[in-house]
Amino acid sequence: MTEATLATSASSVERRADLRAGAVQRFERIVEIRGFEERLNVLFASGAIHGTTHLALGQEALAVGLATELEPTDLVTGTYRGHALALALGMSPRAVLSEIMGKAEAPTGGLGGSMHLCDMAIGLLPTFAIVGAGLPVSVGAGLAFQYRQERHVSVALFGDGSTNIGAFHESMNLAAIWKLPVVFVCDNNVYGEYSRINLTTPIEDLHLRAASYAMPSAVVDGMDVPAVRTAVAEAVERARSGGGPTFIEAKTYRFAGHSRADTAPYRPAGELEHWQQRDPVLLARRALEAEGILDAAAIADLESRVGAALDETIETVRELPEPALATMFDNIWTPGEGAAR
Amino acid sequence: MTEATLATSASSVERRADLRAGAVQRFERIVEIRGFEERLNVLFASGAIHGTTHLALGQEALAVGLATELEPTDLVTGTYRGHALALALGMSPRAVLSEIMGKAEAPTGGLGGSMHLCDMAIGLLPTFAIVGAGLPVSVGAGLAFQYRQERHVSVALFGDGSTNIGAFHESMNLAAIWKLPVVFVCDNNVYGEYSRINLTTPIEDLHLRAASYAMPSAVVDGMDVPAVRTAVAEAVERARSGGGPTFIEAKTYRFAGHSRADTAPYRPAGELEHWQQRDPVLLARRALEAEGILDAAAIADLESRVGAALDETIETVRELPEPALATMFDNIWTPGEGAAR
Amino acid sequence: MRLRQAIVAALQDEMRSDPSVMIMGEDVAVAGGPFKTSEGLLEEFGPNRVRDTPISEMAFTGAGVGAAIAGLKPVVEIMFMEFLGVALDQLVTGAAKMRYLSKGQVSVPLVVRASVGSGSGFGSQHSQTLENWVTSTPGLTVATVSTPQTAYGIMRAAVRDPGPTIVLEPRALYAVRGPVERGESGILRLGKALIARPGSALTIVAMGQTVTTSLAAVEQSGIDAEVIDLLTLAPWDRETVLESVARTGRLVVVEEAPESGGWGSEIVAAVTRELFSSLAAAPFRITAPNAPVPYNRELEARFLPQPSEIARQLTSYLATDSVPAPWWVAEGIHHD
Amino acid sequence: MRLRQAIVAALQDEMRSDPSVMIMGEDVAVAGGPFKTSEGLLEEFGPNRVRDTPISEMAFTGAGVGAAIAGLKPVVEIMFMEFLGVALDQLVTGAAKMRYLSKGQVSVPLVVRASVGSGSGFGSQHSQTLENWVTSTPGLTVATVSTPQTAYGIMRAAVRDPGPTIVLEPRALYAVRGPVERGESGILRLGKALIARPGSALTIVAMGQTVTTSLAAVEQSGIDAEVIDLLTLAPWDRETVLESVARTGRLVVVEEAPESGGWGSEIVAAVTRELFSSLAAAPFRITAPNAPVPYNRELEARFLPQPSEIARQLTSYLATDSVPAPWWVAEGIHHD
Ligand SMILES: Cc1ncc(C[n+]2csc(CCOP(=O)(O)OP(=O)(O)O)c2C)c(N)n1
Ligand SMILES: Cc1ncc(C[n+]2csc(CCOP(=O)(O)OP(=O)(O)O)c2C)c(N)n1
Ligand SMILES: [Mg+2]
Ligand SMILES: [Mg+2]
Repeated sequence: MTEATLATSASSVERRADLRAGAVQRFERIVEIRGFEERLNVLFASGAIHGTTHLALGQEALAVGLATELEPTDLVTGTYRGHALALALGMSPRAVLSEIMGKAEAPTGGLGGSMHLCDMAIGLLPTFAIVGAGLPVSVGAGLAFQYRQERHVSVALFGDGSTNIGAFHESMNLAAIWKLPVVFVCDNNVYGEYSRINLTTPIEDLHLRAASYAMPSAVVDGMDVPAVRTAVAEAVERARSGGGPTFIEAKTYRFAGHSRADTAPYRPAGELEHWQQRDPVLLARRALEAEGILDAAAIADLESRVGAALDETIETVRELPEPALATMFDNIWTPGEGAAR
Repeated sequence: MTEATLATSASSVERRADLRAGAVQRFERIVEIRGFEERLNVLFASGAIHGTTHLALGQEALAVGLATELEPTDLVTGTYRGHALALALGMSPRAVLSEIMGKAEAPTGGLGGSMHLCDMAIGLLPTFAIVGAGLPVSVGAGLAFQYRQERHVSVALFGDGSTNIGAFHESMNLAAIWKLPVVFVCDNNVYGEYSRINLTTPIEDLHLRAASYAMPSAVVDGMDVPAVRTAVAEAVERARSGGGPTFIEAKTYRFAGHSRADTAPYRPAGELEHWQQRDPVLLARRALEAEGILDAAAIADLESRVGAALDETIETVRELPEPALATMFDNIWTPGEGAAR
Repeated sequence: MRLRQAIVAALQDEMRSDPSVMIMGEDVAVAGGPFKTSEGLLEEFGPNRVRDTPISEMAFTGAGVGAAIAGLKPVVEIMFMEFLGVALDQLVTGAAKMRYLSKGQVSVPLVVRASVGSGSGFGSQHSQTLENWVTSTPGLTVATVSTPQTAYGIMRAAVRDPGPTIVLEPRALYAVRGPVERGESGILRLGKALIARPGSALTIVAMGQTVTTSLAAVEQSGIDAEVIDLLTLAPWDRETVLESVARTGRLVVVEEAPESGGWGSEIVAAVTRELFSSLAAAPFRITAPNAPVPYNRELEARFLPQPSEIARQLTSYLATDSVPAPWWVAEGIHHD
Repeated sequence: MRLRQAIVAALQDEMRSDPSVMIMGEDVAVAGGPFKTSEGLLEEFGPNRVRDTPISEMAFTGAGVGAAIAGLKPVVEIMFMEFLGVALDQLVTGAAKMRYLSKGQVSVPLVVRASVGSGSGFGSQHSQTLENWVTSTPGLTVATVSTPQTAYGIMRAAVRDPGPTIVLEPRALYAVRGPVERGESGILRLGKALIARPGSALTIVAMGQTVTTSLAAVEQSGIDAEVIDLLTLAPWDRETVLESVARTGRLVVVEEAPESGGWGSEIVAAVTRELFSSLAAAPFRITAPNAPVPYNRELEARFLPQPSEIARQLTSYLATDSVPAPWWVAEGIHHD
């Protein structure tokens, strides 16, 4: 499958386009995200990186399915748990890792870190570390598209726990009353930090919350790329054609702990194992085999190639230069000064 | 009906108890609230009072029905549109008016004003000028009751427009997940400031929003005291017996403008007239007549008595002394200092 | 024209010249604004550009951020500054850092307008100035207005600025009248203070409502004070202030905020740092008391430092070279 | 014990002695707190008194207010101070004014705990100190902690206080160890500063993380500075600070906040006002730069004034009697 592999120098826009090339490419991206997060976990555990990180293990299919259906001109907000989204949308492992390692060449110059990934070439706004904070911003981006009568779509990706914060409610209401081209995508991975959804939220089927805003909704298997694509495509089409916002609940599961130190001792016995049977990597692999697109050997080959590339990226990024001290004073507005964009 | 009339010196607790004495007493309270608000309108228009005020004309039945079903030990939060609630719960016209006129003997010493009515003897917390702000506080009062296993109920009264603010959503969710003894009462008077509900809210039946929290709900004719009582009684009983929160939507109509200067030019033609046919004073008067409790003459007599008492109160309150300058430094906590309660 | 009309004029002129300028807020469209600061704009520019919002400060402030990122120049009205208490996140932790967090990929040409202050009988939850909520936010410009002309000039500058700006509008001044020069020449520069009255005996730094009261105090007292209208609070115009105090040797900051946490301390601290050895006497602040804004009309009138109070303190300061006590101490009413 | 354990101990002791004390916040119960500041409390006190909340800062902060009014003594955890950006209303515009707005009918014995500050690699939206959000709020006590002992002593005092208190806990200090005296004698008085190190050459006023860095700087520089740990920021202990500066004639405030809007200006302004003529040199502030907190480890380490930087400034100040430039100016990296 060498021909399916993007050069590591591919631009984020090219990497995005590649998702539409076929199921193999999407599988490869899933494998890349998985490998990236697993390696990151090791790097953090070994103390090679400071701060904290939030892995999206188990949530790869949602990110890839979503990214496949969006154009680079659509605008997306995400959260601190943003690596899968960023990689799926097209950021390279090198870009994401250099951000997480605080390197000078990173998209924010090493000033943002793990929780703040950004690449406007593919429509990814700086991801938000505050729960719920991205939603109003997505509403605003949708407003701009409607205002200018553009067919772009604004997308907010957020977690199940985030549906309990006021910003969720206000944003849904505002997008609905103004019929804005916004797609709200809730990654219901069953946990918000260390709390299972049933402890914080009186309903488990979060798509039901859309009814409060007379907003169309969908619930989808977030572990399955084709299912995600179908739901997103429908919502995106509705948005582009002036039909207003949609709320999509994707049922996923957080395979890792909440953040670095968390081993998730609070999980009910058997729950993880249950969900692992629907591991997105597994499902995608099975589908390729079942449809005769790739055989086991080819898959193993692809997986090892992707892994090797990631290993190489890690070694490269480790050696990249740190940002100069003076950069901490860059890109802060002072009135009167010109803008960067 | 002289025997039904409370002495003007009655305490707020006595005035509250009086609501349970009978339909005549409740009618009298409705008439009192109506007369109070109408006179206040004139006072403001004439410049006799500074600041602003928010009249609850048309919302008397909801306040009276609600107050009838609550005990003075229950705790209530209200809004800037709080005169009807305060009078219904038991505050005297003199207390409310002296607050609005900023007089020294007022419950907050003239420091709070029209938007901040308070009488803890009857469970009325200082009403909130910030939309939505009372709801979390009511959740907390409910928490205290549950914590101590008391059978008290916590009640939040708020408007339709307030269901679009984050605090509403968060409070409903929190009360539901903890099964707190809270009754959320939404006074859907069709307007939030100068905006009709359909311009700000994608659904008109706000009780539907309770489903997002798996919370029991009811919708009730807020112009009709018996209907309000029934719904409130059920919710209160649920709360007292450990059944958790309830959301009640009361359909009312704001007969006045939003606040002082507003003449409500934005109303659709005929809407006010339509609702005036369900004027709470009218409905209550008709019911008394129909059930043969009072005849037209007795009603006219009652109304004029209440009006005269209000006129007298206004004259009295006008002459009350202003607060001393030093009081503006009172009742501000400094650490270490003892509390008032 | 009245100050509120100057705001309308500024918005109107910006909207005419730039189709990406739009406004939103509670009742800003059909009703022309709760304080009539957008009167006629819906009629002229239509419902796409002038939008009434639900009561959702978090959502529509954040929507301003998102719309700005996506290329609009939104002007968001926060009816009372207090309402930012549920939406501060979007401005301080969000908008102000977007350029930094994107290494310049993202701009947020957003204006948030908020009415502030005492003097209208709205009580303690609708009368605060709360500058301190926003002043410690690198990347966020905090401006204010004091006259119809400054309202016009600051507002237009704020709309044009590529970064996020919050404009604090003293509610009690909305009805004040004054001449307004419209057009390019009426536009002010953000970050630049104005000398509202030149003078040599001492330097007064004021802002918003206290510009008016300070000027009146100067009039009353006959003291030849220089009155600086700060206009932009963050980042404030150090050059103008330092130059003035270097000349007068004396600084008095007149603030509406309570003494605790008030914005004037920073002016005093910076001036002291830079000009310590050339100061003729201690620089000091005349502030509101450390109390909520009272409702009662008489009491509320004392909250904001009044011209007579300012005049008394200035006179005493010049006469004694020492810092006078505020009225509540001087009158034995409350001891700080 | 570690500072975070001192917080646990304080909460535990208060909960043992007063059944109306309860705690709530995100993951404070089952997980023992995101920063382990409530470890073991669920086990000891059960789920009625130790409650995990949904991600609803507005609701559970406000619930703290309501529960306090209804007779509990709630301790609410705000995981990162930034999260108050959606809930500030409940504290500043609500809780702090409830006693005033009820003429004493209502009390709000609420404690809000919030972790603050830089040093943990959390990036610019999870590293601010944001004291300025709360300091201009008559009726709200703002306290902070610096060592395990002060954490214990301040926390217990805050729980006992009848008014609302916010306690700011520097996140970077949670793991710091120190001796803790438990029991009544370990309880501190809100509103009272501590002299962390007596001295006579100059007075340093510090708070939170900067107490540690200032003490280290004093050590490094060999300067006989008095280091005051402010502990309560609003209302701050004027008596202790003024008495010290009256003795030393020199004041340096060391702050974690950016220069703009930082809390230290008020200390400088008040001291200047009261002691102008007895000051030997200009009082000044050593602050963080006017920039978001950077993520990169090296850069973040420079954000908080480091001991070597503080030592350099102190030494220069004493040698020259004039105020030194901050590192970014001195090193030609950024001109203010
Ligand atoms: C306003 C706010 N409150 C709390 C937090 C701390 N926090 C970070 S992630 C998280 C859990 C979010 O859960 P969910 O929305 O389900 O997203 P997930 O982490 O599962 O992707 C919390 C509580 C925060 N960042 N912002
Ligand atoms: C957070 C906040 N936003 C806006 C306002 C201004 N405001 C005061 S009343 C009001 C309308 C509220 O409408 P609704 O909830 O329907 O109550 P009603 O006035 O009809 O009783 C608004 C927007 C406020 N007080 N607080
Ligand atoms: Mg989750
Ligand atoms: Mg309404």
